[in-house]
Amino acid sequence: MSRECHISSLVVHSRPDRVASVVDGIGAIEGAEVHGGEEAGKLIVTLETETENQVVERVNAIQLLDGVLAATLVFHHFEPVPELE
Amino acid sequence: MDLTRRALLKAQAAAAAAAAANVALPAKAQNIATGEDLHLQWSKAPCRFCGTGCGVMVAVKDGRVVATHGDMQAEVNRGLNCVKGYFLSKIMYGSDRLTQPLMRMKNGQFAKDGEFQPVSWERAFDEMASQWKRVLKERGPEAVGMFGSGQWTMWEGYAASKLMRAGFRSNNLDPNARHCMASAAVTFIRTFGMDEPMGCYDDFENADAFVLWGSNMAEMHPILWTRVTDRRLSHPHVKIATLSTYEHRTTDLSDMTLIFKPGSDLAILNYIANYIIRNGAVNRDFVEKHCNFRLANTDIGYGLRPEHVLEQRAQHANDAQVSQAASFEDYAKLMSEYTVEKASDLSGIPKERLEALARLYADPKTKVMSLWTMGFNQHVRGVWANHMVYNLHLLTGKIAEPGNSPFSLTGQPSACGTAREVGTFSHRLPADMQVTNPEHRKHAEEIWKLPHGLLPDKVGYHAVQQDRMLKDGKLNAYWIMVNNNLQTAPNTNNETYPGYRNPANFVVVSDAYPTVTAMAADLILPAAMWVEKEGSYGNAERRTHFWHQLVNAPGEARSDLWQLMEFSKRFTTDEVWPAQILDANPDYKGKNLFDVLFKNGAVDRFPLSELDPAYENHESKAFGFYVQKGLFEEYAGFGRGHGHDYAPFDMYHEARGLRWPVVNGQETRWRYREGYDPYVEKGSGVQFYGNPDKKANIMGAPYEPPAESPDAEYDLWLVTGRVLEHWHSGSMTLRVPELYKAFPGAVVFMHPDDAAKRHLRRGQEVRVVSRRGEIRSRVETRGRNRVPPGLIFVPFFDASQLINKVTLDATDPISKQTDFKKCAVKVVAAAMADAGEQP
Amino acid sequence: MAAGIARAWGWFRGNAWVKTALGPPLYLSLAFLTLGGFVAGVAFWGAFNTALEATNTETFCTSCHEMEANVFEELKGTIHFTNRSGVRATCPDCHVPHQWTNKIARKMQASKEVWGHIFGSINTREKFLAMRKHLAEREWARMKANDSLECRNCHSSESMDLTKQNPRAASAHERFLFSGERTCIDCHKGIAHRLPDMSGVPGWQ
Amino acid sequence: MRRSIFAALLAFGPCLAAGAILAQDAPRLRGPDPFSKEIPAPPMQRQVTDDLRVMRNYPDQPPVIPHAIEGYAVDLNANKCMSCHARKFTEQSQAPMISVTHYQDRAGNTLGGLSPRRYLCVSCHVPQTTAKPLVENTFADMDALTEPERQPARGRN
Repeated sequence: MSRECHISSLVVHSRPDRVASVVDGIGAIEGAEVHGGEEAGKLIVTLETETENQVVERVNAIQLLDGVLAATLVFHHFEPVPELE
Repeated sequence: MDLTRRALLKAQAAAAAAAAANVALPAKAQNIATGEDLHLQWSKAPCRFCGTGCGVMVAVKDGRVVATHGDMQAEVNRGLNCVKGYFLSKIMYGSDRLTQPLMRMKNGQFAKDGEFQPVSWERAFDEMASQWKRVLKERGPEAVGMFGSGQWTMWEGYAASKLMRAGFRSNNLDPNARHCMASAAVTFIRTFGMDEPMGCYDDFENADAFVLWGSNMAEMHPILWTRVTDRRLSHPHVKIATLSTYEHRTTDLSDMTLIFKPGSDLAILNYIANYIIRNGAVNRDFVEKHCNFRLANTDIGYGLRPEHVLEQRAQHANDAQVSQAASFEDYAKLMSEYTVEKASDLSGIPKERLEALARLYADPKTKVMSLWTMGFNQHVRGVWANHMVYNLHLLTGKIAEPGNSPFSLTGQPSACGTAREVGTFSHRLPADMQVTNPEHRKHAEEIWKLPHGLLPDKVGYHAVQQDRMLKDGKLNAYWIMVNNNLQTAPNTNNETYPGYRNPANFVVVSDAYPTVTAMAADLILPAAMWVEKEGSYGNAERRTHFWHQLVNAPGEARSDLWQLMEFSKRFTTDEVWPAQILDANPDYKGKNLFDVLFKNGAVDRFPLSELDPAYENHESKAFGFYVQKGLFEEYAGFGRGHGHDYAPFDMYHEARGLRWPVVNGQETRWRYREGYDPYVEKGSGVQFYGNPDKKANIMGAPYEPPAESPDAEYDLWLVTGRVLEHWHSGSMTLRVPELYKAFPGAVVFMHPDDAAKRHLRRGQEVRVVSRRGEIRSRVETRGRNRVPPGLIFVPFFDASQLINKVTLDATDPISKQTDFKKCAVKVVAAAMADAGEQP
Repeated sequence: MAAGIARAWGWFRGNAWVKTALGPPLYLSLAFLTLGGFVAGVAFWGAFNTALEATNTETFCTSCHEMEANVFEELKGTIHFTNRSGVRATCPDCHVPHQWTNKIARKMQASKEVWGHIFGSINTREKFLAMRKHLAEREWARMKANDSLECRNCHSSESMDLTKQNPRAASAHERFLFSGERTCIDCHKGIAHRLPDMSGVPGWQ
Repeated sequence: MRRSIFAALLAFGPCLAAGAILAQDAPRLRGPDPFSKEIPAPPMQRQVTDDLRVMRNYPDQPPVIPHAIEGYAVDLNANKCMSCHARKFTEQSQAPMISVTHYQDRAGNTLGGLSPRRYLCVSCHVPQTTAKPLVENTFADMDALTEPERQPARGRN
């Protein structure tokens, strides 16, 4: 099976007082990146993974972080990765 | 996938999430990929298509719409769109967009038989104004008319209403919502004294049973159908019952499918009322406190031309709307005729299935949501059908509370907002007021700052009547906006087209694309559409939703609002108002109509500085004030404090729509119920406060047969309607390649036995012939719609297969809404016909 | 001419063999046993086959309301009813094996369907729908057991031309059908009639 | 540079369009000419069944279906689409898995399978026929606007 690249993004609602630790927690998850939204407590996070399962896993992992109220997937796109890349 | 592409996708992903969360991203995050301009500006807008009112997020880049997605924050759809909504980005970019006015000319002059030539706006309006003035002078205000739309923004409809009623003093203004929602709108007022549903979409998550009356929600309201299926599939006790004249995608997901003979829904509804009465399921307390009983005039004809034999024969063709006060016993006696046997005989549905349906309504523990659209409304007894379903909910008290909800779905994005609330029907003024009521006219004149006695008191021509009057030469200056009536009106070959080409008439069409209607006009005005202008729509659940202008219209295309207001500048009060009114009000003498109607101190109240600097606003910049805000705030003055309260203008640009009445910043989800509706007095529980006695009317009416039924020669029922992929006449969706390729042409859905009987095969070319006209189409015996023997379904989106040449122009005599669901046709092989066989 | 015939008839009746053959039934005549047995056999066999044939037609299958209003109605909208070349499948093509012994076995099973008809066990749409899963499972099991024999009467996997199939079908047939891993009915359920509740059916969710 | 070409196109567009309206015979969009004439019905179109993925116009566009779905059940009993596109069947079917967004319910919770609100696949995903578009659509996607040379030919008209 050829490799795929999955790009997805989510909005992570965080308890206002825990934003910093949530950002750290997300930073520790592979392929996850915080793009902003710290002031509003609504973090904009992108995920870069190789399978759909990983998307679900990571979303779950983020949901389980202390201080996270909800993690909502907004965007998901994937395409095959050419072998020679 | 190279790294730039990855970064690009990530930037898009982040932008989508930021837009959904309404979070502003730091600039660097929006431009991850260096050297590339990846910035997309995302803004909210409602969908351009049906009356559901889904929210979409629209991405703009370099002045063009480049992407859309379902708005996660929109309560209606929470991120979902149907296939049409997902392709909104492409509807404005058909390469044959109209970008310049086109006028029929010969030798440099307007000529009715001339060829279309591009002209300037100046030239177009000059000709149009001179035609209008000629007609007004020669024939008076009743010879001027306008056909609008439930696709107009609210302020466009409002401006049109002012221009027509106050400017030209004519009530010959009607929206295409007449073909779509009139039966529902009229019955709301007859029953509750106020238009529009008491419930809202939140009922979907609260009901135990959904009963669909002639509504194919899976195709026509796909996003609301996601809420129904969500409820059904995640709550096993929930049941869906679908009544229809054929099977379709909605019946596929229904627990009960009841296929009835066209028109017999009236008998089924009355049978259920009878069942409720006989089985002691009447909520006596509720009925005594909150309901009156009335019996409708019967034998009311079919809204055909008065000389038609069916009208001559009908006893109450001229007073169809009249009803008499009655008692519960009178009503029960009328209903007692509708036994299960009779309902089963008339409808063709087995008795057990009818009883199972009746039990859903009768069981006090089952919360029922009844849903209907065109099956009820496009019905020669559409008002009665609407009444009958309210009767069931009123008899059992299952109304105006979460999950118990008779709910009229709407067809067009602003059928509620523009056609009904703003009042663009030929009999209505804003906020449910009527042109025939002197108090209402006076109130409107005061708000509009107009002389007393100016507004005309006669109900204008409704949609079908406008076509007849054009043909008869009594309506001579006619302006059509945002709709394709020559494709969508009934019996078009005989009743619509002749009027457009009648040499006595000057017909103007404003549209974005060259439609069938535009091509039959004398002057075509290029229109801006959707996010090319700032707009507002009102959806089926009373939700008012705004959007900003996001891109500029191509070429010289202009919004309908600009067209209406700019055209008004061509007139002075002396030219359009009678001398006695001007003599009595000398201040108005010699005034420009634009100044009287729009620069009246109210509409021009808000300066350009109040515009959101992030967005363009063509009309406001053209006229020098915040046009949309001024029109909306003046209009809102009609309803505030009267149960039609709107929030302040600016609030709508923030919210994902708000459901009126909005009182103290709070929207209302369930009207007439204490605890939800601020207009209901404490301690009263329920008040139908639209009526003076605060009671709703239970209206008794019988079953009466359709205007035309199949016979030996015309042996099939014809039903016409929509398909999921195309919006109405297809002028937008046929130009989106993906949507066109999904459903590229109309077909005749036919039962395989009917095809075999006529020696027809799937895909064979046939002629669909009625007493009025014919089209050529092709037989489809498979696919999404499974019709019973004796009935065919032909969608109307295809301009090359104009099924409305075949349909009958019968209307509901009360609402004047057309019946597009019941007429008699025959289907013969096209090849045989070509070989010389006479039809 | 007439006289000649009468004479010949007289000779015929007078013939000893004929006398024996047509003699009074003191005992069963030999001719009866041989000729009559043969005739009866032919008649019975003919009738049996005629009956077998008659009950093996779509007209017979759809002569009862249950079949006509449910399964046959559903068949009309499918490719097995109308298609490019007009070769269509009738009920027995898919539901009655062509080979004699299997056919007789299926016919004996069918007596249960007659029973069902007489006692009205599926005489309404609701009852039919309630029974549909049971009925469908029986057919699936039968076709699974005989390696989709009835399908293969028309659709031979050896005769398939993969270049004429769409890529998706071609690869599925290559992987699952030609390898013997699956039989037709494993994947092609619900192609001629609508499906019952598929929860719990392998490959469905 | 591109901008100026675009502006030039816009300027010329109106004249061209006006001429084209008269010259072009497009009864599929504008009706028969004259209106009262009867014209033959276009043939019914074949389904696209080549199983080739079609590029999306933008990330949130639901992909179109590159195969026939005639007779596929999507009803209370069965969902044929999911026999290939459900996560657990994608290995044997080699079909794309439904997007992870399809696992979320209306409240945003992630579910173990297809969300009931997404059950009716054909509301958003439509098969295509081989019909040729009646008129060109000039929509340009976000990439095309920045790098026109990277824009591949779209669709399979």
